[in-house]
Amino acid sequence: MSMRKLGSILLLAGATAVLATAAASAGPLSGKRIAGLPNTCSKPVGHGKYVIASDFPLQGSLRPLSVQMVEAVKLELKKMHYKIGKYSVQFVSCDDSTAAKGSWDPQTCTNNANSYKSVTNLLGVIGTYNSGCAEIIAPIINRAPGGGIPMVSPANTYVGLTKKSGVAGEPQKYFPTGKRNYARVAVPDNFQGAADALYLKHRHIKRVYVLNDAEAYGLGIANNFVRAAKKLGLTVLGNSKWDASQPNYQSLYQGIASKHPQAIFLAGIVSNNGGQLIKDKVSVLGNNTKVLLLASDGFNDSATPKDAGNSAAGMFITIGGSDPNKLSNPTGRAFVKAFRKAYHVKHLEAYTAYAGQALLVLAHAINKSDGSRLSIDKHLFKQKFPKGIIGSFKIDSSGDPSLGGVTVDVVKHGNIKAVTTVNPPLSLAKAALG
Amino acid sequence: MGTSVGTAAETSRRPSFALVPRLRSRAVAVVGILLLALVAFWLVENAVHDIRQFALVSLNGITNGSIYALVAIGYTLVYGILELINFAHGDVFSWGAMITYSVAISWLGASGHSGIALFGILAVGLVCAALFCATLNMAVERVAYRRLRNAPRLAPLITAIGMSFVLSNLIAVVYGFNYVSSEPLLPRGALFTIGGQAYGWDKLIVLLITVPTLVSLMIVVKRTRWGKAMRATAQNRDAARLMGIDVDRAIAFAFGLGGALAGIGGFVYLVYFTQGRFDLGFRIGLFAFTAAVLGGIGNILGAALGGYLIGFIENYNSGLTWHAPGPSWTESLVFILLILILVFRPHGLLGESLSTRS
Amino acid sequence: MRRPRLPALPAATRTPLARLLVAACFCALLIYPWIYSKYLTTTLTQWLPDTSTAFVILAFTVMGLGLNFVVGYAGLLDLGYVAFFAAGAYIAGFLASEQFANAGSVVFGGTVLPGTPGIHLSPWLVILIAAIFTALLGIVIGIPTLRLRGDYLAIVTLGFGEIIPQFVRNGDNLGGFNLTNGSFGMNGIDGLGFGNRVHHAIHALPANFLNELDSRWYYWTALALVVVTIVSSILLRDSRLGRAWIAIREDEDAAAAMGVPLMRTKTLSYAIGAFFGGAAGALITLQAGATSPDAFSLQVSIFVLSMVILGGIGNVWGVALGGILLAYVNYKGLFAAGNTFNSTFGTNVDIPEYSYLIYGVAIVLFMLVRPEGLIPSARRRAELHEEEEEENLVPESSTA
Amino acid sequence: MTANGGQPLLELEDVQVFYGAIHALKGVSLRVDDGQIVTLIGANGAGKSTTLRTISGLLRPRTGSMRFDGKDIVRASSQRIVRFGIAQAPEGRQLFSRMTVLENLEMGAFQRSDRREIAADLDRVYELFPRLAERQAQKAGTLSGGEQQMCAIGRALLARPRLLMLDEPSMGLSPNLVDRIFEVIADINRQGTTVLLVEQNAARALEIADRGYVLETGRVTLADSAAALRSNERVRASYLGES
Repeated sequence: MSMRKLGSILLLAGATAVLATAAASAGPLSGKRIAGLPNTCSKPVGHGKYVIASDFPLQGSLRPLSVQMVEAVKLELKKMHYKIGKYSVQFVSCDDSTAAKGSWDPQTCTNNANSYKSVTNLLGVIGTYNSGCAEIIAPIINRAPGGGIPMVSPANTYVGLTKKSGVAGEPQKYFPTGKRNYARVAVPDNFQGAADALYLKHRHIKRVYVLNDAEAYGLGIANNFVRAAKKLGLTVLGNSKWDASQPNYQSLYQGIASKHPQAIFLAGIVSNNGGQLIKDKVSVLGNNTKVLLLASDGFNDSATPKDAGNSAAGMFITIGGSDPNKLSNPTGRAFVKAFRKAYHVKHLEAYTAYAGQALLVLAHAINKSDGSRLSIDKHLFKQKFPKGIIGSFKIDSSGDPSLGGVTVDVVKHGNIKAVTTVNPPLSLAKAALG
Repeated sequence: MGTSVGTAAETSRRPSFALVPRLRSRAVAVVGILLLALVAFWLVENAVHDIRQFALVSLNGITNGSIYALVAIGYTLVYGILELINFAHGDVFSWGAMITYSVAISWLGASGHSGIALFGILAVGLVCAALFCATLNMAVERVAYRRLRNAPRLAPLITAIGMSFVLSNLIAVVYGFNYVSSEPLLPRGALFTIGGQAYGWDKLIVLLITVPTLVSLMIVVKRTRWGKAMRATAQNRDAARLMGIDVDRAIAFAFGLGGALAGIGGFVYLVYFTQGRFDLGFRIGLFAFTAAVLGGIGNILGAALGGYLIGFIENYNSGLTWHAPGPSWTESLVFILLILILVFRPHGLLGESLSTRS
Repeated sequence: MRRPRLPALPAATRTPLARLLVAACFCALLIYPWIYSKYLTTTLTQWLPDTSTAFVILAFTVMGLGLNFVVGYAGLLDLGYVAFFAAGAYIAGFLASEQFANAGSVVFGGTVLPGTPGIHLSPWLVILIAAIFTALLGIVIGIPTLRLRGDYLAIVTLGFGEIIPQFVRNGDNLGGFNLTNGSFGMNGIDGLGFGNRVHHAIHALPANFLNELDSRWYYWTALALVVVTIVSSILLRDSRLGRAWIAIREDEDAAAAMGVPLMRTKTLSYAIGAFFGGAAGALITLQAGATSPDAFSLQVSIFVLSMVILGGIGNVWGVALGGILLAYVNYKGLFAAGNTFNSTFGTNVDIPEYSYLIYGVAIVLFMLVRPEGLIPSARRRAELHEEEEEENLVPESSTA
Repeated sequence: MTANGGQPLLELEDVQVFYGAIHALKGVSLRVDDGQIVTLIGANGAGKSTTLRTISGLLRPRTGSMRFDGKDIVRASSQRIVRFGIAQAPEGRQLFSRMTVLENLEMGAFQRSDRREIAADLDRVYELFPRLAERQAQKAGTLSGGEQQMCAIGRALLARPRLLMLDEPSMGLSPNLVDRIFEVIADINRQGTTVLLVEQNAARALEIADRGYVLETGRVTLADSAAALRSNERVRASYLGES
């Protein structure tokens, strides 16, 4: 008993001591933190009067992807020596996820947004990754005093953020002041869904079964795909959800097998047990030449061939725009080279190049503006980037990139290799919207 | 009252039922039978609809159920002796899968072998996983629960949740947040086929490991000295002390036994599904605990039965084609079944009233 | 039949010092937004939550206090409290957004412009309706399940905590009807505020908190809800109902033998706990402007339960303190500690990556050192004291 | 000081036990000589069971000394105490209700490994209580009260104790059975086992005992030979129901 008490006291004393030294020595080093920014933000890098923030889920399974996006933004800023035109800027990386959830958290998104609103010298936000989080942040920072805070997302693909998607109030409800402040460089999901359907038609597929991971992204793209496929005359045998926490899917595929599909379309992200999903597909329905397997860009991740092993061989994976590891334009190649060198990595995650591009879009608008937020907002739209990292494109009047091209990759010898590019006609992309 | 068949002690301990008098037993029984009939009808209709499909899905149910059963027993053993929902148990199971991966696949390179060599490697993996998890579970008990034996009832529960976070995130520290995965280890060639679908060694091995494990567990618990000590401690801790049983050791034994089973479960999982991740134990653990409650907590056979039941639900729900709600409702169905069973049979399928313990 | 009177619990508020302490804490919380802005530029900032975060911390504290009715007072272990959070959140979504645009425009005190499609009730009404609905849901869930004892109840509540989010997730197609938007969740939910009519009448009251520069208004609303919850907790605890709860917690059979109606008493604790869970859920949703099924995981139930247990089961002040501390750690403390650690030791440890691990270790250590919680209720303290004295003592009623 | 001149087998000196703030034993001293039957009598809550639980190591005294066969047992764990040769049939029987009668009896011999001897002891118990032999495959929870008591005593005997402690063995039994139980206790003692008997039925206990102690609110208030206690005025008034 006395031992126990002694132990507790020692433990408490130790903890207090650590905290005390930490607090005492924290002073001089952390004085630079930017007033008003949310707790979840890092200390700033760079020097300057103005601030640019990024907003990504830095905890949980998306962390590697998010970290590279932050690094890409930093890389581009460093190249500019933290000066955008006449404005010198500092950069902070904010986190929209929580430890307890391990993924983005609506509450945290709200808090981040509210904090951004109170930072008057914040020039813009690069983010978010999750469209759901953007849906929360966009309307809040739209009401910021002095005009909506400019926001450019490298990865939001949800259609309704910028254009009508069939959900009531979209997209106006994200911009309550009526003045838009949001643009993105990622290719919206309807293009990808349309391209996926088109590609299957090219391969003479007539009967397809769709599986989605029941998350907003997967469900959205599945719906886009189903509409486009129907428009193209394909038979959609079913569109059902897979349960990411289920240990395996053999029974699911055995049910599907009785419908004799020629192709399976997976709409979702690989970290939702995608490896098992592919393994079981092959073990029940046969290899990917027998029954074609096509997956959306959530599978365009080195984890897919790693997790699914040989079962992934021959499966197709699409990605809106271009694979950062295989950019063919000179600006893009230079970016990839610089990135690999700066951070000692080989593989670039799906949206790394897009994050760099998103910063450039924001920087371009800042450059052209008079320095006020409203002016930056105005210049976000109708920009042209003939030599962008992700190719030549422009941002249209609703904030979407003109890039509708979708890359189709195939998994071969454990690597994801580009096969072809599909450019769905605008009419099909519109049909995918429903 | 005469409404419930139970010992005198039990009836006197359940005054709350007196609020809803006889009506309960009669009406509830009718509703229960109707529900059972409905489920039976659904199953029969599906079987008639496509018998081969039904058979295939049933086999999957047995395979998955085996894993749930192995994990569920660990919950039931610990609950039986400490009345503690050992939330960390699911993560001990995850460790079993990861250790199997490290030993059998990373170190011994199981995927490159076949025949006797493969068998040997797998045997080593199995033993390592079981030993590691037994030790781990005992260590958890020693570090986190033993000091709290006389603490307020909910303190160990929260500690168990904390341990669950610790164990699963230690996996993330060691193996990263992503899946570890391997090629199929066992030949998937058909032992027999149903409707063109193979039933291969990979599925058979699940049963070849689970069934002997369950049988030897029953023998250990029924016949061995420490098995008996464990049961005695679970039933009456003070009396067990008076018999000269080292109660701490008996409890540690329960944890060790449960851990070993979880390790074997983890081994089976990795060999059959060939992948794993730090959060593997969350859902499996949740379902396994539900299985333990379904079967009647504290009852080993009940836990196994509950495990198989959940395996069937999961697979019937995702694999049957005639009016199945689909995999996105699996969790709801499992928990609805749990609620129904507890309403109709408050002590689970095979459970005896807890109140017989003193 | 006369019910026996149990001796009232000695409450923390009975001594003048404790009263002073409570008053001081309340004042500090009241002026917190100013404290925060005053120290905005000092090193302290990285340890202080901003007002938005402080709002969330307080809102979760309300949930902890709500759960305390169930777990702390009545002794019913509930592992599915998140179900009530979800119910409150979605009720708020239904009654203050464009979700039911087909219903035309019903702007009844809502914080949007007249003519906006969908149902937009006054947010204060929404919180109340959400709370009442959730309380009813608590009764509906409670009636079949509260007969179960102890851990059987726990596992059933856990089941409900899983079923309800799954229902919400699959609720975009209930026989063709889209109730919940499924995985997409709901967004564009109105903010708090007094509505245009009130704003026109009393200009001091803002029509919509969203247009305010900072989140002070939200923060004070949450603080008010915390106060309401604490006051209700104390009043109910000292009432006949409260004594009945404690009697059930101590010994269900004895309580029944003394004439305490078990089902009614238990169901009431469930309903009242649900009431505050629903209110907090609605409040959080009205501030966030969005909600989605991802927000309702088992982790949230565990998080809230940890508040109750870490704080000191059954003690209002303990639970309030535990709630504030734990929510602080989750939403602010871990980051601050991580940043400080890195800048102190010049390391670059990726704290968020280990946050769950740290959280787990902290919980285990805390429970080992202080299993009775921060401020245990007097009764529990007595029980525990007893056991510390006699380490080997196994509680036994026949001898003492 | 001893009546029968045996060696002291168990000695308690000034043992104090607390339940939290409750001072349950306020300094109990007693001694049990080898071969004797010693009885503790007293009202409900006087501390009789607490004394037995303390001797068995289920409770720990705050102060005082306890010696068994010359060895200090204050700090010994309950399993070591059993190994030293103290077995208890606790109040309320405390059987393992979901185990069979045979399993219960076997649990009594938990620390022994001499199979043959155990079998012999089992036969001896069946001889003492033929009913148990009939019911050996039955779950202990389904036995009648008397049978449960037999099982509890049998279980304790299987430890082959030097000191058998019985806590209220006659409680709740029919008069016939009470007679039988006391006969058996005397029998066991004759076969060489020392007995420490806690009883409310003081009259019967003092009949078969050599020595007795009267416990009142955690204190020994009287200690004497059983015969002397039987004739003590206060004992007669308070515990033997005579006025």
